[in-house]
Amino acid sequence: MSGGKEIKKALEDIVDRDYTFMHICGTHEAAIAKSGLRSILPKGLKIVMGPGCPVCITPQGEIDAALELAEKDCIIATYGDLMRVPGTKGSLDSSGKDVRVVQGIHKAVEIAKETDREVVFISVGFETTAPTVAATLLTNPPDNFSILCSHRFVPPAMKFLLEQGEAQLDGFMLPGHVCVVTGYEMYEQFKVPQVVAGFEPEDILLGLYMLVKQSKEGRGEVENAYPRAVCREGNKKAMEMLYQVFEPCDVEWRGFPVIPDSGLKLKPEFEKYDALKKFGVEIKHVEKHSACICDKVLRGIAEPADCKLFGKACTPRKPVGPCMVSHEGACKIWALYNQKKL
Amino acid sequence: MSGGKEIKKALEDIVDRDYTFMHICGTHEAAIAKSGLRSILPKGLKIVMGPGCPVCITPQGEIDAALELAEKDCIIATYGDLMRVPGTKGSLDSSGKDVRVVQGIHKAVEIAKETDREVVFISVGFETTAPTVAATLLTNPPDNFSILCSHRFVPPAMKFLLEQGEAQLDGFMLPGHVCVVTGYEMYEQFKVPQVVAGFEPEDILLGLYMLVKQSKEGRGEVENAYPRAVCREGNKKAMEMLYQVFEPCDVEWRGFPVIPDSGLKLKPEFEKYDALKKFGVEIKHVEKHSACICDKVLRGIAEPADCKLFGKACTPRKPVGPCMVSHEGACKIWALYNQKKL
Amino acid sequence: MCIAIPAEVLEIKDGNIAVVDYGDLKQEVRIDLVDVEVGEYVLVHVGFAIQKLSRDEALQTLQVFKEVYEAMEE
Amino acid sequence: MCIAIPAEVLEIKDGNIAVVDYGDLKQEVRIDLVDVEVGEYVLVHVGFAIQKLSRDEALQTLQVFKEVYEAMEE
Amino acid sequence: MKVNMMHGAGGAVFAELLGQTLTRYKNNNAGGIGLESLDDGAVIPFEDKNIVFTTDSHVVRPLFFPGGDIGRISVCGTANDLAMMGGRPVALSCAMIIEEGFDIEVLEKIVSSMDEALGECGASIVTGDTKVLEKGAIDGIVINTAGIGIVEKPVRDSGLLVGDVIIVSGTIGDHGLAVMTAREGFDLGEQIMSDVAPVWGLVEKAMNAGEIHAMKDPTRGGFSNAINEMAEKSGVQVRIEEEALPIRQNVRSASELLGINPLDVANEGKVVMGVRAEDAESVLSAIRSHKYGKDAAIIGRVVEGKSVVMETSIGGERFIEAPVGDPVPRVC
Amino acid sequence: MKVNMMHGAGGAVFAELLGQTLTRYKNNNAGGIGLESLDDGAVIPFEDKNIVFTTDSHVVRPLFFPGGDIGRISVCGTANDLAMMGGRPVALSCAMIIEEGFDIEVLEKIVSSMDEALGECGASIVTGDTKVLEKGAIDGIVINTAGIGIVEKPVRDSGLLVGDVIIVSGTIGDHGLAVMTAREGFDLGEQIMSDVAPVWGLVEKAMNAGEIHAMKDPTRGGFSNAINEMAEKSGVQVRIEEEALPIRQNVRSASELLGINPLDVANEGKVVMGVRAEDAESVLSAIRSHKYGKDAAIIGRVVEGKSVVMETSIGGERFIEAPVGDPVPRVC
Ligand code: SF4
Ligand code: SF4
Ligand SMILES: [Mg+2]
Ligand SMILES: [Mg+2]
Ligand SMILES: [Mg+2]
Ligand SMILES: [Mg+2]
Ligand SMILES: [Mg+2]
Ligand SMILES: [Mg+2]
Ligand SMILES: [Mg+2]
Ligand SMILES: [Mg+2]
Ligand SMILES: [Mg+2]
Ligand SMILES: [Mg+2]
Repeated sequence: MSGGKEIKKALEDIVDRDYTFMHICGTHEAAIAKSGLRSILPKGLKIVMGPGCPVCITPQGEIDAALELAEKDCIIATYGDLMRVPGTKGSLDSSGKDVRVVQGIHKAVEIAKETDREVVFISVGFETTAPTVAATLLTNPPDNFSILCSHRFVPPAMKFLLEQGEAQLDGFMLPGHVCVVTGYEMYEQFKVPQVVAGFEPEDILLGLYMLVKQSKEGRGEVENAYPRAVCREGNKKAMEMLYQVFEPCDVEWRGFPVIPDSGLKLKPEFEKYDALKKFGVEIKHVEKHSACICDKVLRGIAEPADCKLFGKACTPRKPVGPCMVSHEGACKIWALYNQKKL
Repeated sequence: MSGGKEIKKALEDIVDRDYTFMHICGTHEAAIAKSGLRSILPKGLKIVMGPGCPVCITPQGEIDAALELAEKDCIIATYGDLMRVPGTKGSLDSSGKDVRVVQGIHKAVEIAKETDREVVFISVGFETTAPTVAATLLTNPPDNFSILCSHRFVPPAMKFLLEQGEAQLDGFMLPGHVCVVTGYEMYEQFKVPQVVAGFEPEDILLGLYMLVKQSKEGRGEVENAYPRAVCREGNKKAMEMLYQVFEPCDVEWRGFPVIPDSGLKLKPEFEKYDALKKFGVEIKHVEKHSACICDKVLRGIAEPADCKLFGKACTPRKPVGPCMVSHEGACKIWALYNQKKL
Repeated sequence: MCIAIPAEVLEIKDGNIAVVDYGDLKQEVRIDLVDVEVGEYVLVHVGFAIQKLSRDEALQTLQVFKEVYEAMEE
Repeated sequence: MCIAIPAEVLEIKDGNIAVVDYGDLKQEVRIDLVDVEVGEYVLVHVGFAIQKLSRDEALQTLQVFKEVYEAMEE
Repeated sequence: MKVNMMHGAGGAVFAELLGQTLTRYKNNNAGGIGLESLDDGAVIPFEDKNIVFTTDSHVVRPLFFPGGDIGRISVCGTANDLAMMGGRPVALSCAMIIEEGFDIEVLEKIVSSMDEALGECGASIVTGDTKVLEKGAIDGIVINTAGIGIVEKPVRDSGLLVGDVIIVSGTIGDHGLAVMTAREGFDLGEQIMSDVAPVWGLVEKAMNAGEIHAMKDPTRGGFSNAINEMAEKSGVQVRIEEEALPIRQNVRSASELLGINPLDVANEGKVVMGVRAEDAESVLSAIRSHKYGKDAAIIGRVVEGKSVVMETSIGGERFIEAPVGDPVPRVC
Repeated sequence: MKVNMMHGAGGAVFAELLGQTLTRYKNNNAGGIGLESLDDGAVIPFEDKNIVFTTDSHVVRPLFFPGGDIGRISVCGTANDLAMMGGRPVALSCAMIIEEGFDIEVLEKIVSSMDEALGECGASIVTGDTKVLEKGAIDGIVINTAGIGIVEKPVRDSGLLVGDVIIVSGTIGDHGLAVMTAREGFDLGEQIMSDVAPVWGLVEKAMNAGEIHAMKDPTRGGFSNAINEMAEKSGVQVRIEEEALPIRQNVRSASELLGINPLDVANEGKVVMGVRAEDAESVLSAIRSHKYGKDAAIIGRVVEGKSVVMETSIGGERFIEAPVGDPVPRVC
């Protein structure tokens, strides 16, 4: 990808006051950190992170449920991301149980086909990921396979944030890979500046440029800075499969209250793949650590460094809050890339 | 212990022709080998080993049953002796299961008291050992405790040997520690020279001296060369406890056919401690390796070196027959102490 | 959770499987969610192609920027 | 299977347990099978005293030998 | 407190365990460079030369991976640590801990692979030890090697000087990603090859071509860890140019696919050097003339300050930090 | 074929694995005594002296036992192997492999025990390595040490000459029975103490007092294994007098109780030596003057022939054979 120079220049020219935009995708945060992008933004332009990392927003109770399933001698198949997320009593990684990192749900099904033991796939992820689960469940996995269903949908969380209205945001950078699947029609309900952006540093710069421009022009619509992958209607086939298998439900987000229609549950005909039902496991609500301000970080009204625990009681090695856990967590990324002032 | 010199001298004086005596105690064989006793016996005097080692004579089917119990996730408690005895598919030692070496049955009960898991004690041994099992079962072990009952009685085997009449034996050295418990009255039925002997080299020399003397004098009775530990009636208290818990039964000996009344089974009121019944495990008869002549070795009609497999296919590391397995097995002891001619 | 990377479809196999190339690295991925042909580009996420990629030069970032920028200059 | 070794009874405890000394080595053993007192000797097998030992010098091997030998000389 | 996996992954957490527990020996030095330096090896003055001494245990999984195996690593890992001190590898010890049930034919393959690597290094295994543990007490096999080398003038990892140029002897991330993609579940098979190789030949050429102020092999914790250790111990800042880093295309692809930073994973046949600026070009061509140094590159420079800074291709800056824990493949 | 426990217990079975697999390196010697000798250590000529080099991994259980711990053994085991070659211990490496979840306080105790033993030896740990394995991949901790020593005239284990006298530096079987009786289930507690100690001081005195033709420490496989190796490698017969063997009373009692031959279990602070007959008494008193040599005894002699023969107290003869597999407590 080239063109970064031109866009940077244009961005410097266009920024005339303070702007704060929120992205809601952990992969955006990772790309920003990796490229050191914040170090080249014009003065006044700020990009903050929202509730965009499915690991960050998975409540502790769901990790505890996964650990409980591991205790029941199920083979646990999971994305590597979840391995070190602390539940109430340790993480999957340190459980000493049979926990296997897989690339995706189809690999977990392959494991199930080759064993008599129960295999449970810890199924987290946003709209990007959920269709892969749907597609797999539609291929009739064996009886010893089930999923711990922890999916989340982005727009209801955005709605919640906008209704709270605490964060002084000038607009949103929409999650490129979520929009690959869903398109962006459903974001048009929000009358604020929004731009769908890709994940190269140039993509993000362009997204920011378009956000400033829209803001400046007083518009509040959805624009697409990532047309090589995203179109308005998204991937219809994927969305159809998703709704064949799942239906929306109300669900808690780590650091948030229960957000209506922001989760996915299996439709009755797929309930046999529901690990919670199959093994009689319940997800319990776990109270958050009192001093952690993750909820504020995720809502864009605080930065990690505003937290009293940041870098002291809460470090990447001993994370207190979810934002310090995930590779995409704002606190972790700040700790790794920004802690020492450049 | 002193006096070996005098007894040795007397033995040299008294031996006037070839004599062959059989002992029927592995501990005798071990003591003979350890002291190099055969190297100082007068020419013509021979002491051979009979079916005196409970490990040697435990049929392979019983080891297989122990392994089957280990597979069922029982904690197996056993004397160290049995650890390396090969069953059809490996040994307890190499099973990778929870197998624990204990000093005696009471230690196995202690394990049972501290766990919720099932604990099975592999209960082998002659009359010396069986009363310790009886005494323990009489103290009401917990419900998760049971035994694999593989005990054997010596006199029926001696009777069998005498009735076969193949071995050209001039008499028997009776097992000192068996007789500590049983006394020797029951051996008086056999009208051949018999002497109860202890386990110091001097004890064994004395036993041999008394056997030659009896033989020479044409007597066929039971004499006691171990009066510091053995008396005619034995340990009555121990025998009473034994018969409170066990009753005789017909049983196979490794290398022998089924010998009537040579085994012990739990009386009905103690059947709840019978691991075979508790776990529905059966002891299957396993055919012996064709070229192994253990049966002949155990009957005193062949020496280990007479076996084609000895030191070749059959070694202490890769035992083919039971006599190569036990520390007290004639073939193992010959391999370790006698193989190279001194 | 949304790492997705572009790849070229090299071969299509039975059972909704395609062999793709990420750049000197080949892998079998599931194509249940897209209708693709050999030679096309896809975005791969957790082992599934989740969308076809447009190869149209006009849709590259720089092109989009130029259009937006020019629209501003107007 | 019949290793049994002599030991001196040092102490008798509740529950049929005695502390014995094998020779600079002490251990608790079960005395269910014998009636013993402190100071007596026992034979211990698989953690149980299986018999009391006579301390009578006359019963030592050499003594027995002498009796047998003399009986022969007669 | 308990030891956790991060304690074993190099980096800051490991350093803490080291500092607080594992290096607390009063008897830690035999006259030269000892345990307190935590360099690639120790130096013991002897007659008028120096003995270099080092050790490593090798626990790589799978045992056989594209481009190498645990045997080759066991020899190269230790020989390379000797080389990092400027030492010519002479003799190695080999202590194997083997799980009951391990296949003897596999053992034979490992031994012959070690032997081949020894031949390449010009060193010998002169003493050994073998322990067999019962099934379950260890996972397959662990191989420890210690090594002795000879050097006249030792090279430290702490010798970076302001003005030095940073050279890396070849592509980064190959071993770590080869091992990771060869593990089950990703179906990437044998497409990426480990770089495991003895580097003494290359190092010797480099030392003859110019003044090398510091050397380290970027093994556990990868390049990120090695360069941070060098910078910190030397009391300088290192600036790395992202675009200059040599990374193979398939390593780059795999690292994106698995969400792994290629700078954070182990290399087993590479050297990171700080070289006097005037000698940089001649050292670079000396390295490139060796078969294991063809992709060598100048990737950065040493300035005053602290930390390691990446100058990104978009023109930004960020820190390169030692990784926390072993990288795990991920999808976010 | 699979590796089994007997492969790890020293003796004949182990020798087979060694001979057929583990010593098949073409690169096995750096100029002096190499792997092919299977002596206590290797010797590498350097300038006009010799470097002695050896390694051992330590897996003892329990980690703490009466009289010592895995830390003390890790230092003494390697320092003693150096001493067995006549070498003064100078520097050790320490490579730990630790299971996730291992207690750091226990680790600290091990480290400080190592340090204490180092002080006694006059050696230092100069280089190290630490690997942490996930829970279940290893049982607690394994410590490997390698060691470097200096010697002018190396002593072999193969140097027994006909006419030599065999001396053992103290009582036999203490360590093996201490460890075994400390394990659970026998309730023998801490009555028997391990002999684990560094023997260099004692060896140095002995070497100054007379001509020592051969030395070996009777560790794994015990005295039985050590004396058989010495006899076989030297091409001689050794005759041992049963009544001369120094064995503590409680070791003797425990060995009868557990059905264990005390000659077959490990010692960790003892030396078996072949000494020129004329020097036997002066060497013996030199050893006895050292705190770890008070119970030293002349126990046998070297004659023509092969094998090791025990002259039993009853006046009989039998062979002493290297044990097959690790001894297991038994009741027959
Ligand atoms: S630094 Fe830790 S405690 Fe503070 S907000 Fe972030 S995750 Fe929560
Ligand atoms: S040597 Fe082996 S095969 Fe032959 S009789 Fe003895 S145990 Fe049986
Ligand atoms: Mg290194
Ligand atoms: Mg090292
Ligand atoms: Mg290294
Ligand atoms: Mg060794
Ligand atoms: Mg260095
Ligand atoms: Mg040694
Ligand atoms: Mg050694
Ligand atoms: Mg050693
Ligand atoms: Mg290391
Ligand atoms: Mg030696």
